[in-house]
Amino acid sequence: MLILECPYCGVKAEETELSPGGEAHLKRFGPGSTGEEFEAYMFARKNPKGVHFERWRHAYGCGKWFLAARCTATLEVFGTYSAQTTEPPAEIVEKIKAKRPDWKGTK
Amino acid sequence: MKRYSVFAIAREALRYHQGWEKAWASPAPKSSYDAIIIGAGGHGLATAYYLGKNYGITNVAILEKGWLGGGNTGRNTTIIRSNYLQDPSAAIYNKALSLYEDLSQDLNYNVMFSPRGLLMLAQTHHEVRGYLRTVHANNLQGVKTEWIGPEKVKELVPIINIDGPRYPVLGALYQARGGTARHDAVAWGYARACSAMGMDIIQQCEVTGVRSENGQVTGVETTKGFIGTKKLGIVVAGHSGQVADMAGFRLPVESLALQALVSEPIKPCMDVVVMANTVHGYMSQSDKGEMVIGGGTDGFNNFTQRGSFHHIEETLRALVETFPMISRLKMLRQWGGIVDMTGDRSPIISKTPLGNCFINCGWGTGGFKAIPGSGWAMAELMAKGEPGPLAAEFNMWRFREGQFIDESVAAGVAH
Amino acid sequence: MSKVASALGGARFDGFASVREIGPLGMITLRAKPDVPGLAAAVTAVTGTALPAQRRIEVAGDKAAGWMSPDEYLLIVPYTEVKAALATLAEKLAGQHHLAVDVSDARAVFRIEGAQAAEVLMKLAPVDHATLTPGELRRTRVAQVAGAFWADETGYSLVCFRSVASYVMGLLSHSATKGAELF
Amino acid sequence: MSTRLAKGGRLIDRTAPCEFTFNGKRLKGFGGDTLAAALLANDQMLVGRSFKYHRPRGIVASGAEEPNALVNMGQGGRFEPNQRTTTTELFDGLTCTSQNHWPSLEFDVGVVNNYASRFLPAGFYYKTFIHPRFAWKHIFEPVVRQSAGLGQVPKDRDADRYEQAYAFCDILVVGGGIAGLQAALTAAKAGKRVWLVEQTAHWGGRAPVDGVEIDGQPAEAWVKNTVQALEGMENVTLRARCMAAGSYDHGYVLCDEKVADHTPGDGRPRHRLWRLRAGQIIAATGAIERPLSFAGNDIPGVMLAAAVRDYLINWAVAPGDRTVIVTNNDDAYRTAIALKEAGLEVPVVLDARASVTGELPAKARAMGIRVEAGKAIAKVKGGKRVTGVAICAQVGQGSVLEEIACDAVAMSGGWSPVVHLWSHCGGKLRWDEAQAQFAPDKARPPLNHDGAALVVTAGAASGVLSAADVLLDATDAAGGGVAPVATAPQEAAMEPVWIMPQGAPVDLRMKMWLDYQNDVKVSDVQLAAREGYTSVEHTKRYTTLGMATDQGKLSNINGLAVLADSLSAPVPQVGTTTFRPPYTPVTIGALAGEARGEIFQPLRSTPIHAWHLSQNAYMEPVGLWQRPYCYPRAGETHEQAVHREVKNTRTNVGLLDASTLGKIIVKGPDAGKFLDMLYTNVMSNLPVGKCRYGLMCNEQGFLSDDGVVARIDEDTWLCHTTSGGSDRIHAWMEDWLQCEWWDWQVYTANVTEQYAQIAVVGPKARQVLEKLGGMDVSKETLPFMQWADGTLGGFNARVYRISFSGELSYEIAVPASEGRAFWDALLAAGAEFGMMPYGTEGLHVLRAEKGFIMIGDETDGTVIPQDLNLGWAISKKKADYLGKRGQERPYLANPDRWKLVGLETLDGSVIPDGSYAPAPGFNANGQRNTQGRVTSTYFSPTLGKGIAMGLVKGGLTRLGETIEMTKLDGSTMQVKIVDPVFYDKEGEKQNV
Repeated sequence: MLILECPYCGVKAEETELSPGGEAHLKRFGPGSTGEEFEAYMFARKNPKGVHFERWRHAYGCGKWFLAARCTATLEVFGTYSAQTTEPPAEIVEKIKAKRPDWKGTK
Repeated sequence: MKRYSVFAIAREALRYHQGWEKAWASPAPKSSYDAIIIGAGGHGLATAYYLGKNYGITNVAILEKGWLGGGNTGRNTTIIRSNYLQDPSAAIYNKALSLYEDLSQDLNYNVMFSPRGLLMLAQTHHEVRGYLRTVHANNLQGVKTEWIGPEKVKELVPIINIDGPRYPVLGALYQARGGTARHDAVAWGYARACSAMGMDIIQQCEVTGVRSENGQVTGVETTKGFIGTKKLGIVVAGHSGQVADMAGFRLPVESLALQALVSEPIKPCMDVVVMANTVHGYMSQSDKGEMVIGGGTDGFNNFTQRGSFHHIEETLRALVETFPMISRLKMLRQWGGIVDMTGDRSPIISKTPLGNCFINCGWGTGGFKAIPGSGWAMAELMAKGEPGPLAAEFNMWRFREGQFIDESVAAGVAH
Repeated sequence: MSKVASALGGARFDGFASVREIGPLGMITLRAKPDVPGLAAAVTAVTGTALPAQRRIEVAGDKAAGWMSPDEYLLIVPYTEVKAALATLAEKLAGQHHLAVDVSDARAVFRIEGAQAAEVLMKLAPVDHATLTPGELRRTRVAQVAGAFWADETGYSLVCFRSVASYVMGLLSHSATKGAELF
Repeated sequence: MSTRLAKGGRLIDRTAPCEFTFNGKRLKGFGGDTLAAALLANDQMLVGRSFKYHRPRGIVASGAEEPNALVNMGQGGRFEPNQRTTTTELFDGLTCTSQNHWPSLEFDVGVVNNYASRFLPAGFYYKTFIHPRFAWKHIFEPVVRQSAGLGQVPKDRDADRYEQAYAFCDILVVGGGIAGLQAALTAAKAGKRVWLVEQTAHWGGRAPVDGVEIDGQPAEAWVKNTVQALEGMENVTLRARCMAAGSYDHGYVLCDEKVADHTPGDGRPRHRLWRLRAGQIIAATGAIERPLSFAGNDIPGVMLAAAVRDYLINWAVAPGDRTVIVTNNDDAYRTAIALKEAGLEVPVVLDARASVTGELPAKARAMGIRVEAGKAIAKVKGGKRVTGVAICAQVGQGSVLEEIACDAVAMSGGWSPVVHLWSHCGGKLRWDEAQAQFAPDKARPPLNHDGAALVVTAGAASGVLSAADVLLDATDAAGGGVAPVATAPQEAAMEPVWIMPQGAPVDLRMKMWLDYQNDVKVSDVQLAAREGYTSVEHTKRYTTLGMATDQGKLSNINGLAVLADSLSAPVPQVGTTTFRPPYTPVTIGALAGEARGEIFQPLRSTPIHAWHLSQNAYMEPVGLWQRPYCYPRAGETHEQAVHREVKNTRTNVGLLDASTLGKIIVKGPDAGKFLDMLYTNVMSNLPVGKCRYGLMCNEQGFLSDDGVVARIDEDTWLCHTTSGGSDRIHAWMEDWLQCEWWDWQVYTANVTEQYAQIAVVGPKARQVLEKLGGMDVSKETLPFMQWADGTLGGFNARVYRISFSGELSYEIAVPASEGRAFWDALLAAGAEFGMMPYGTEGLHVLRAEKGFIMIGDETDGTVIPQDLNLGWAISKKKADYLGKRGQERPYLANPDRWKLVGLETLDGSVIPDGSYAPAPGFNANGQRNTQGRVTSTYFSPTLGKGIAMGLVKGGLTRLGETIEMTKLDGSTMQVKIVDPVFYDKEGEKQNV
């Protein structure tokens, strides 16, 4: 039963107020893209056992999508941040590196 | 292997059961094998078993990082059915069901397959149409199912409330051949049979790397050292992506928690399996008398084998509405497992970018019921290097091509 | 008889706290970013309040302005004044990217009152009441549906969608039943 | 015999007598009794039968760990099986019966299993019942099931109500013993928001029973003062009768408060499930005493030593007149001393330790109690109750040295910390050699959301047992401070004893019970080890050790130790099984909470709902909405009603409550561009005042929703969605706007519920509106596929000239608050034109007659618009729209895909729902090939014959062909492929 703080309204929302939305920072591939690109966009998820960047919507609150950095093995949350970004903010990356020295990064 | 029978029990009883031999051996790994299967769950063991039985390949090791049968094989709700809508699903699940029917005799191990019948309740008109579609499809697939009315449902399940105000029971898809089996026994029975064929089941042996040259696997690094192999099968539901990563390819799979629970045992009251998909709950009664209950998956990636409790509550609300008597039973134990979810919720039994490496994963919430069929098809793939008809459509590239095997289409029923 | 009917026609339940369906209230969903020029003035013109800050609701008599999200406000005015309020907004925000729509009829509004009114909500919403400050508008889940509530001196106002009004009334009544006090 | 003493009993109220019945026998107890205490007070030693062998079972414990004493309790809507008597508070009028026997508790046929037990070892069923194949299902399994199962099945609907509540705190302390009280006090004094929960009705735990002194006063007094102090603090909440069932991630803890179990029917909720969210959990959950494994340790009258002491001191009940004590530690001597002080006989204390030196044994000896060091029980004598013990040396094989008559045996094998809450979220354990116990490894706690420790343990749950250490540990756990000083006698070290005697031969080991309820014996665990089921999880599952309703609270550690011994491995190497919630079983009604009956699920209703009900409409769920399926009149079947409604709509005028249709406003400078991405066709060029039908696909390319879009003004569009789709589509829009195109200037608002939307449909529709009066609804002013604002009958209305039936049709939106009044006005105006309401099924028939597709019927998540001949609604000019790339994939672009056609039987009958069209031959898996299927099939009252739509390979290129389609009975019927538009192909009726 996760708690994630919505970066838009500041509410420490519990999981039942949120909707999960899968992996974050996916790049959309539309017409003209290759089969591999489209597959990567739609299906081939990183699914790491460890640090995961993911989408959540504060569905029963302010309605905004936001992003979270979370460990899928311990459920530790490193931080939440705006959905209007294509990569995790530097301070969250730093925090993860401090807590998970073995982490291989976002790629 | 000494055969099990009532006579063997009697003989052993006279000497206080001191003479039973080990159900399976626990050898140290050899330096190499003709085939290695990673994962000694039901699917991995069944793959090994049919490799030996159908193809005579017995120089096989099954590597298990924990204890055999300790993953999803040992933590599911034991439902067995084959009333699937799509042809490829119906084929493999029906193969599994047919094998289950003879499995106790085949393995000389009572897996307690209990074809007590299985009902999928239709509680909206939309669901009625969906299940009727399934009956028509099943008839053409050679899968015997039928549509039954609410009165017949009540007759089969006296404890059900068929005229609930919100979701009355409008009928059900009924598969009389469906039922349950004892999940642990399936793994143990296969393990004993594999061991008897001379295969090595190596527990507490975690694979830490896959070594390959020129697009061919040469062996695996493990916590018990390097083990060479001519073929590799990856059958590790819940960690498929991690092992695929070691082999250098990515899978269209995500790992989610799926939960189940049992009530305290009561005297027999429900002799069929009931699934209520509109309200997301299913229930059967174990031979011990516990009501075995399952629901839906969590929505986020998770490797902890612990789900979120509100899903248990949702399931129980729905089942209390459907079976009012369970309100005064008590939840004895709840647990979670990690399931692989693919883009169409159907499995992958496939070749991989590595020539002699094969993968079996993505069974979602429907793995247990498929075990014998999955092992059969995976063994064929590993032995021949090409999929047979059972596995042909379950290749890992189908998503890119847009070839979906989507079971949720009829009435929102996933596996 | 007025042709205007609230969702439950003013249903009421008296338990350890009282529950009343009130309304219809005039409500406007105003979507605009806070930095839109003239936004604060437009809101003040309609509700007589300041533009609410994050999670706040500013109340002035029978009017109010609540913060719903970084680009959404809930404006409350008497039911009959909605049309005029929309016209005011259109005028004041002309040329600015915004959206203002009447949602008065899409909502049901409840009052929960009594010394232990908070306990009724504690049974339904995963909200830590100790962290709420006066004048905070909390959007949350009320059992199985979305809702929002805020407190004043005499109790709570709770807003939900109109279509689930009878469900919410059922929840509130069950929760407020005498003998089911939490503390 | 087991009796109530004339004096004493710190928890009972002798002025409050209670009557209750057990198996119909009327018995007496006192307020404050547990049911178990009251049964023992009435000499009811035999209380049930075991699971497998149907062995006689008596009360063995005094708390949540009790495996045996479960009863069927209550009647009718308050019947509940498997009630644990040791945690059930007695009340006047309680009724209960014993379980798992036939025909009676005293004489049970099932006990035949006991005599055959030698043939029924662990896992015997895996090895037998294999042949013949049918026999398991039809013969063996029914017998197995009937003899298992414990309690009876509830028959009636639950008469009680339940509720749930959320609470939040900094520190949740679980356990109201001295450790919990001290931890709560320490945290509270530090200013923390504290909750303290205790599963029983009483505070203080074991300390008052064990005669502990704290800060110079009796524990009882310290407990009272501390509770008082806590009750006086604003930042503290105390709850008794509240069991912390499980700890979950991020500090979520479920606590089951048994509000009214002891006062049934008093109007309060029976249970309240607290969903607590704690910053940190302090588990002060104590420890549980372990049984000793000696032959006959399951005979009624053999009890845990501390339980005997509890019954004596708390409830003034003596389980026996002559109680033999058997132990491997000093604590059990407290029981000997307490019994002796109460004037009862303790013939001997058998201490397995070779040397017995502690203060408590010294005191016992001084009281004249015979203490035998290095001795053990070879065997307990008796059947349905204890009659004596045979004594032997602990070392050796059990040669009997002496027999002693007794009627109770109090055993103590040491203590195991209750680590459930620590372990639920992954806290690790360490093996404490000195106490022979698994205790929390404080270096490896379960983790919270921030990576800090989620749980800390306090007191006995940490593995510390002396009262002084308990208080120190509890103070530390809560952040530190000055701990009160407890004094108690110094205890000598315990010695692990896993089998008694040490060299017991197999015939004795087959009579040493580990799991009393599931009948797992020492020999069974040894058999599992011998057969290779050596992982602790294998052993558990093979033998069923620890899988009973007590979840191994008594049996697990003893079983692990036996397994370790069999494998010649140290205990910690064997490890433990996983601890799973709940700590003790939780009533399912409490987990379902308030959600039953009317508030089981939200039911969404339109403003006209009450009218539908008043007309006896047959309602159907559409998502969470309830919509009228049809409005049957007296004597009509549903089918007849639908036919009447359809015909009337075609010939006169029909009225449909379409309020559930989704309505989403999309506005902004980039709204047109946005809608062009969302819909497959172009919406940006839709003129103001006009309507256009549009399709939405997901990124896979599969059709996901459809509806009519209206251009409201230069930068505003209104998008209609399907009834089930409004929330989903609105969320879908917001997803793209927030996460992909966040620089686009577009706002959306879901205004679905703002409007009551009513369709007036049929040749006389215009006449009805004209009768109402108001705006001009003529063809010229308001032609097909346009909309206009105006008034009708004095109502402000927005009128759309759109049609889902092929008839002249107006969809009219008025504010929801006026919806019912407007509906009534329409009914009044329409009366003279023969207007009738129609329901969703009529709607479906009308649209099917016109060949209009329905999301959910023609689509199922795998259908693309091209399959439905909707290519005209897919823009060829647009470079991109959601789903376009997906549709370019080979399987979706394949010309052989099944495509939409009309279908008709040759005889006018109706094609069955779900029917498939077989094709010649079989596939590689032996399945019949197929070439299509029906998607919608109805009897058309307008045409007087069956009509259908379907997806068929080749689609409309096969017009006129006849194919076979399946019937439910397995046979097939002849079906002709026709145009899917069955009615008014030219559209003359709607465009008037």
